[in-house]
Parts: sequence; structure tokens; C-alpha cells
Amino acid sequence: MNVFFQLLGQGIRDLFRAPWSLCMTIAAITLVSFLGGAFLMLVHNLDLQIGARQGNVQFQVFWDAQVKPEEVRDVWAGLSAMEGVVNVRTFTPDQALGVLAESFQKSVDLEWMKGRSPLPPTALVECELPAEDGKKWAAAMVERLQSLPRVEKVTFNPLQVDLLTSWVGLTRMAFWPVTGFLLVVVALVVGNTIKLALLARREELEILRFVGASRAYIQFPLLVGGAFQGILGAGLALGLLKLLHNGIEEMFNVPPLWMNISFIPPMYSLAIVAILAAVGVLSSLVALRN
Amino acid sequence: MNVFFQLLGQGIRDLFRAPWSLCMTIAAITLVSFLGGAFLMLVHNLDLQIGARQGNVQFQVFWDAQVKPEEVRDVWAGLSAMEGVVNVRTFTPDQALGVLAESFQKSVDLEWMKGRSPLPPTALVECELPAEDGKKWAAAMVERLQSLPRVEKVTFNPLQVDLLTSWVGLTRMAFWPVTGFLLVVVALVVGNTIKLALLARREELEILRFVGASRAYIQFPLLVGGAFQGILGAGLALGLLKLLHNGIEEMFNVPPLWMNISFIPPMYSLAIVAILAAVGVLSSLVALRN
Amino acid sequence: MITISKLTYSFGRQLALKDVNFCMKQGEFVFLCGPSGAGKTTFMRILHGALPVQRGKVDVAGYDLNTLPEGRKHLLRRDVSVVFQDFKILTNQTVFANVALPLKVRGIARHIIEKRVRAVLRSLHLDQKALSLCEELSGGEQQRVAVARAVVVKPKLLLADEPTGNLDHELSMRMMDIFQQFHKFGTSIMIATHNREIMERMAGARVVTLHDGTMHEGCVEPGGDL
Amino acid sequence: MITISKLTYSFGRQLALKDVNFCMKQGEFVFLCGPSGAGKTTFMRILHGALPVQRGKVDVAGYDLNTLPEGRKHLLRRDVSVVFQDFKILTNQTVFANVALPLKVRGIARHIIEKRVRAVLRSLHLDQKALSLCEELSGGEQQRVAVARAVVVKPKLLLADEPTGNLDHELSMRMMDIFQQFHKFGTSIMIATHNREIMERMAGARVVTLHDGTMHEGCVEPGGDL
Ligand SMILES: Nc1ncnc2c1ncn2[C@@H]1O[C@H](COP(=O)(O)OP(=O)(O)OP(=O)(O)O)[C@@H](O)[C@H]1O
Ligand SMILES: Nc1ncnc2c1ncn2[C@@H]1O[C@H](COP(=O)(O)OP(=O)(O)OP(=O)(O)O)[C@@H](O)[C@H]1O
Ligand SMILES: [Mg+2]
Ligand SMILES: [Mg+2]
Repeated sequence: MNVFFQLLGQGIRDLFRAPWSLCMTIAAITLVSFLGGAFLMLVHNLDLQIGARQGNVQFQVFWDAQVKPEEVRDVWAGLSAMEGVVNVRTFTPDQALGVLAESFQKSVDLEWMKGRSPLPPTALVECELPAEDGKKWAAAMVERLQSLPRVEKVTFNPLQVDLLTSWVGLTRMAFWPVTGFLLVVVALVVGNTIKLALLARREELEILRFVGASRAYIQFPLLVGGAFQGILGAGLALGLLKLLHNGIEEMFNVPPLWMNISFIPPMYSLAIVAILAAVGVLSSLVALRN
Repeated sequence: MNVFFQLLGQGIRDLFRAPWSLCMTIAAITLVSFLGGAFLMLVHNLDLQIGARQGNVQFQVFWDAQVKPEEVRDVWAGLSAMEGVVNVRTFTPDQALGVLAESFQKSVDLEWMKGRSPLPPTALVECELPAEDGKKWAAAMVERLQSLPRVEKVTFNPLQVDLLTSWVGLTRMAFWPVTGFLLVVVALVVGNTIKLALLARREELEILRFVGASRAYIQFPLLVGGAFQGILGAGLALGLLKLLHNGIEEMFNVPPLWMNISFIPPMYSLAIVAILAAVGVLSSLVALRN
Repeated sequence: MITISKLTYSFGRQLALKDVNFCMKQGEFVFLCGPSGAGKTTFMRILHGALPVQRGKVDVAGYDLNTLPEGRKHLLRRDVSVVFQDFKILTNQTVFANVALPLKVRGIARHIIEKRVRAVLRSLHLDQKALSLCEELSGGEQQRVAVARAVVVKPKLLLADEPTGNLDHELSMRMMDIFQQFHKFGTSIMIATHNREIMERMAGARVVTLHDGTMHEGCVEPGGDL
Repeated sequence: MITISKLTYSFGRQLALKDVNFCMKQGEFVFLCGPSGAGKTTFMRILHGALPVQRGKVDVAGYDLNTLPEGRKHLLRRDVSVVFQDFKILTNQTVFANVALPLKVRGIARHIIEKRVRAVLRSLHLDQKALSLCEELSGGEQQRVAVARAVVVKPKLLLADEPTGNLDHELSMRMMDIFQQFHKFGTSIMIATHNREIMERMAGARVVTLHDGTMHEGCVEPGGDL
């Protein structure tokens, strides 16, 4: 047990004999696992969005353009109380105009139209579709919305869910290749450092063998070194990812996305650390074999 | 002269004795100089935009919403022939609606409004402001545009130029710190490789000294090695940058930007290669000193 | 202790050992002679498993080297100590660390290591240098560190390759005294050497001579040539 | 050739040379003796500028080592060749490349290098090994490579540190023959050695002995002790 801890310490101390090389490696691993983590965060958040929207459907309600603001306001207040409604977003004519102006990226000044916007009041009503008879229920919902005062038109668009789903599918498809690629890069980088360390210490390891050190005694510190680099790199990457997350958490929480970016769950973080440690150990093993 | 070329070859051959280390370094240099080059390309293109728009001003022309498409079409055709006009972009009511729909990112279906868009026809007229009496000229221009048939409103907005200018100023301000930082990173990376190479060859260099090699004989190949790494990394980075450029050349050539991305000019490319070569040599020198 | 029959070894096309038959009983003391390039070092490297047995049968300290797997060679090397011709010490570590190394890899307790290393260093006049880095030692001092590291584990078999090449007469004799002491306590010893003085000291000892890869038997004749 | 007065050198608190006065005329042949750790290697390292002159005055082959700047040391080293105790050969290069190295750094033409290296290798029985990597050589062969590299440039002064430690009697004598040949052609030679046989061969030669850092004069007495 004593020897175990001694060799553990040895493995880490040995790395610091070439601090430059170690720094470069850690930097490379951190960068790569950061990219991987960011990708994972993307997938995770898409998953969450899908989970939140799965089976939901959006109804778009357009009022008569001539309706008074006061008239719709009451109706809007009542919308969220309707059966099956999950989320309601509304646009006054001026709000719609604002979105339009934004889309021109200020190259067209629409300020002068303010107060006499030609656009109609609009609402996006998101409903949870019941598991059975979804279509019938949706038709009934359209009818109910249509019957609200001065509504001109109601459309609904289950397509959005399909689009999002297919995009997530694409990301999922890319997930394993991308992850695999990143892991290979990490393995190469760690393997390279360990190989350089081995090269620098070839004589020392030969001497260890000649004075009767067992294979485990020689190799264990090197494997520890590999694992340590993986863990350190992964830890730093997670730290950076958290920083990134803090930066962008609220960024997409604006129309028309209203998305709150979540950090990857603790299990994933643990998995990243574990996988990088494993890759470190494996690539050390391979470096040792050659 | 013979010895010169011999030592030149030696310097490069020596690098390939540690091909792994060389690869990592070249990769790092390439990455860093690629970032630097991309940044330079950004600055260069902003410069070009500024150059193109300097002193230009945009007039926004809004027609009566009830005007017939045929009526405006003739007027639009005549716009670019007006004195001082550089560029004209026009939006039919449906085109404006399309931009609006896009801004909702398809979460609001505006298809049903097609053909009965409530938006007015619009035009963006970009004019070159004469060096003198710009304000007066602009006022006259507004008047001229206003007098076109069925025009409801004309606004003009010299602010855009100021905004762009100030942004370019910001980038310029960031230019030297960012470039400096990147160069330091390159210097560290090259210096590190050279240092590792020196470490591996410490004995060999000692032996060279002991058998009567002059300082130049020993150091020249190392400096060549540094320069070679810098040049190779810079070359690869420029290649990558060209690829990036091919990919994004047309990307911003869409409303409302209409920007054609230019590649950095040959002089800049040469400068990048030269600077990286110099950094390589310098960091080798520093590695030698310690 | 050592039983070898028909051992042949070649580096590529360079034949280093040719049909060597050799037998060494436990507790024997053998000098290995021969001109430069005769194959002495090659022979010793095969004995402790640094080179594979290409042809023939080799048995050392109870281990059959023809079949001993790489993963178990450390067991052989715990019974067989080697003093290398080029020392093979860790130059960036202290004398003490070098001599303690073989004890450390055997998992021996720290206070025992301390005691045994000190004793060996004293007997080789290295106690002053215990905490010096090996790269700061003179050639003779480094050679003595190599010997100290080999004997500190009290091996069953000691292979010493030219252990006195950098030592003056007095120290060479001192080293032979130490070898003889270990020999008395049962260690089998094989010394490859060019040094006639130390051989003459051991009148009557067994001498085997390698020449162009073949082995010849003999013994030290008191005061004379081989 | 060498003029030294009151040379003192210490590694930290370890005093290696103490108030050494020494003079060597051009064409002299000197043995440097002394027990292990006496300071022989340190003395030689100072002579070719590998260690700085801490105290005292040293003049070698016309160069004042007290003032010779680092950038001009290679000139000194083109006149003074050294055979190092630990060889210092490039183990990952061939014998030929190693011996050619000092000629190459002097910018000598390839065909001349070829001729001179071949000749030196032949005289040291290394011609068979010219294209072998040095790490594949036996200890004695490596030592001969080190000697070949030192003499191939026909130096004004040759410093040889224990050049026969790994050589058998016959080769040691052969090497002394070579040294004597160079000596005849005017090279000044200083050999640090423990080997009495090669000293006895040069009866009457000058011997200086280092002991605990101080130097004593003497000469080889024919057939006897020093
Ligand atoms: N790794 C190798 N590859 C090729 N040839 C080798 C290798 N090692 C040794 N040899 C050759 O094998 C022969 C025997 O070498 P060895 O080292 O056993 O000699 P030795 O008897 O120890 O000589 P010395 O007294 O000079 O140390 C030599 O000719 C040497 O050049
Ligand atoms: N770099 C160094 N740092 C500290 N001490 C040193 C260093 N080099 C040598 N010494 C010490 O200086 C003393 C003289 O060493 P030197 O190598 O000159 O001895 P030597 O006469 O050549 O001995 P040998 O015959 O064993 O080669 C020794 O005690 C040695 O330990
Ligand atoms: Mg040998
Ligand atoms: Mg010495």
C-alpha cells in the first residue's frame, strides 16, 4: 500500500520534470476536451428543448389589424388559462414592427411607423397535445381560438417539432464521429507526451529493469502520469466550459428563441473526466508497448 | 558557401529527428498563425468596407403602401442613374414580409399574408457624399427623392458610417495586443521545441564544442530550424486561411450586408511568413542563451 | 549456478559468441578474459537476460533463460547483480539514491535500506560522497557507485564487467577484497577484466578466455602470464 | 606548451586543485597519476577550457585561458585534442562519422577527411567497424574511437584521460605506439592513467602525481614502482 502511494506520487512528480512539455500537453487536452464539452452541451440543450417541446404544438393566432389594443389585451390574459395551453407569447403591432426593424439590422429606420404599424396583433399559443386523438383535439383547439373575438385567422404548425427533431437527429449522428475524433486527438497528444517522457528516461527505465524492478513497478507511475494529464485537462476544460456557460446562459433567452442554456449534467462531467483519464492511461500503455 | 548549405540542411534534418515534437509544434504554430491571419483578414475587410463607404450615406425611401408594383418598378430602375448614387437596394412589400418572416425564424407563418402584405415598398439608396457641403447636398437629395412619385417618406442616416468607423477603430485598437499575444504564443511554442531539441542534443552540442566547432557552426543549424518551423507553420496557416476564405467568401453577400470578403493582400501574407520566421529565429536564440 | 551449452549469439551478421559451453558451480570465482571485442560483455548480457538466447541452452540461478518470459525477468535480476562496463548509473541522482535503488524496487523498508547503503558506501570509500550527484563524481568514483549498487543486495551471482578500469592500484585491490568477502559468504562471482594485477592476486582462480567468440578454460598461474 | 602558476579550483566547497604549478615544454610526454578523485580529470578539463580558471594563471598552446572569451575557445580546441575518460562519442552515429567530426568542423575537404580517417581507424584496428554505430561497439572499441577522434586532427597538444581503461594489454601497447609516433612528430602529450604497464614501457618519462589536489613531480623508474 505504501509502495502504491509512493509510485502514485512518483508518476506525477516525473511529469513535472518536463514542465514545458506538460504544460503544452495539458493545454492541448484542455482545448480539445473543451471543444468536446461544448459540443456535448449543445447536444444536451437540444435534447432539453426537444424534451420540452416533444408532442407540443404551436397555434398562431392573427387578429384583425384594426382591432384596438384594449380589446385583445383581455383575450390574451385569458389565453394561458385555456385547457392544454403550456406557453403563450403575444405580439402587439408595434412589437411585430420591432422584430421587423431588427431583421433589417437598423439599416431601415422603421421608427416613423411606430404607433401606426400596419401589422396585426399576433399570438403564439403552445399546447400540449394529448397522447391520443391529437389531430382531432388540435382541430377543436383551432376552432376554439377562431371563435375568440375579432380573430381573423388561426394556423398551426406541427412542422416545427419535426424540424427540431431532425436537427437533433443530425447532431446525434455527428456525435460519435466528432467525439471519436476528439478522443483520438487527445490520445495522440497524451501518447506523444508520454512517449517523449519515455524517450528522455529510456536509460533510467533500463536501469530500473536491470536492478530488478518488476514491470508493474516501472509502468504504474507512467500510467498514473497519463491518467493525471487526462484528469487535469478535463478538469480545466470543465472550468472553461462553465465560464462559457455563464457567458451565454442568457444569450438565447430572447425572441424568438426563449432558450435558457443549461450546463451539462454532473454525470456527463464525470464521464468526461473518466473518459479522458482512461484515454490517458490507454495511450500511455500504447506508448509503453512500442 | 558549401558549409553554409551543409549547415542549412543540417538544421532542417535535425528537426526531423524528433518528428513527433516537430508535428506538434508545426500544428501549434499553424493554429496560432491561422487565428492571427483570420483576425488580420477581418481587419482588412473592415478597412475595405470603410474605404468603400467612407463619406457615403444611405437614404431610405418609403412609398405609399397602396402603390402598385408596376408604378414603383420604373422609379426604382431610374434610381441608380441619379447623380451621386453608388448603390440601390429595393424591397417590394412581399420581400419586406419575407424578411419579417425570417426574423420570426419560421415560428410565425406569414405565408398567408403573401400578396396582401401590409408593408410599403422600400428602397435603400447609397450615395457618395461630396467632400464639401455634404449636409446641403444631402438635404437636396432628400428633396429630390421625396419628389419621386408616391413617395411617402425619406429618411437618411449618416450614423451607420460612424458606427462602422468606431467598430473598426475598436478592432484596430485590439490589433496590436492580439497580434502581440499571438506572437508571444508562437515564440513560446517554437522556443519550447528548440529547447527540447537542445535538451535531447545537449551532449552532442557539448561534443561539437569540444572537437573545435565554432559557435556559428553549432548555432546556425538551430536558428535555421527555428526559421524553418516558423515558415512552415505560416505557410500552412495561409493555406488554411485560403480554404476558410473560399468557404466564407460569399457568405455575407446577402441582405442586408452585401459584403464580399477579400483575402489578405500578398504583402500581408509575406509579412506573416517573414514575422514568423523571425520569431522562430529569435526564440531559438533565446533558447540557446539559457 | 550457470549451465550453458552450445550458446551462439550474433548481432545481424556479426557473430559474437560461437558454440560456447560453460558451467559454473555455486560459490565459484571466475575471471573472464579476452581481447577487446571478444564477446565478454555480450556473454554477460545474455546471462542476466538483457539479450535473448538465440541458440543453445542457458540456465542461470535456477531460471531457464530459454523460456523465462519478459514479465518474470525481474526475479532473475534480483538474484543476479551486474556491474556494467559503462556503469549505467543515474547521473542526475545522488550516490545514495543510486545505491538504494535496487533495495527500493524490492520494497525493502527505509531504515534497513539506509543502514545497508551506508555500510557498502563506507567499504568503498564513498561515504563522503553519499549526497553528491553522480554526474559530479570522478570516473573512479562512478565505477565504485556501480559496484556498490551491485553488491548492496547480496546477490547469489555477481557479474562484474571491467570493474576496475578507472581505479588505481590500491582501490582495485580494495575492491577485490570486497568481492572476496562476498565470495566467502557464498556469492558466485564472474569478473570480466583486462587487469592482470587483480588476477595475479587471486592465484589459482579459474580463468575462462573468450577469443573470437569461442571459450577456453584455464587458471591464473601465480605471478606469471595466462 | 603549458604554463600554470598557482592554479586553484573548487567545486562549491569541494577543493579539487590546490595551488598547482606546472610547466610543460613543447614536445614533452607527461604521465599524470594519482588516486581516484585526485583531480586529474578536473585538471585536464581546465586545460581545454571546459572549466573556467577560478584562481591562478593558465596558458595553453599560446592561449591565455584567464582571458580567452567563450567565442574563441574553439581555436584553442583545434590545437588541443582530448580523449575523455567517458569517451563522449556520438553513440547514435557511425565510427566514421565520429572520427570525421573534428575534421568536418574545421571545414576540411571530404576526400581528405576520408583518407585521414581511414588511416587512423586502420592503425587502431577499427577499420572493420567504420560503418558500425558506436552504440553497437564494445567498451574497448568505443575507447579506441575516442582516441582516433583525438589524434586524427594531428593536434599540438593531446590530453588523454585514462585512454586504456577498457583495453587489453596488447591494444594498450598498440595505443602507446601510436602516441609515441605522434610524439615523435612533435605533438605534446599528457596521459592520465592508472595503468602501470603502459608507464613502465616509457622508462624515464616524466610523471606528475596529483594527490588531494596538490601536484608532485617524478619520473618513471624502469621496472619499478613510482
Ligand atoms: N548491439 C550490437 N550490435 C552489433 N554488434 C555488436 C553489438 N554489441 C556488440 N557488438 C559487437 O560484438 C562484438 C563483441 O562485443 P562485446 O561488447 O561483447 O566485446 P567485449 O569482449 O566486451 O569487448 P571489450 O573488452 O572491448 O569491452 C564486438 O565486435 C562488438 O562490436
Ligand atoms: N561537477 C562537479 N561537482 C562537484 N564535485 C566534482 C565535480 N567534478 C568532480 N568533482 C569532484 O572533484 C574531485 C576530483 O575529480 P576528478 O574527476 O578530477 O578526479 P580524477 O582524478 O579524474 O579521478 P578518477 O581517477 O577517478 O577519474 C572528486 O572528488 C570529484 O568528486
Ligand atoms: Mg565489454
Ligand atoms: Mg578522472
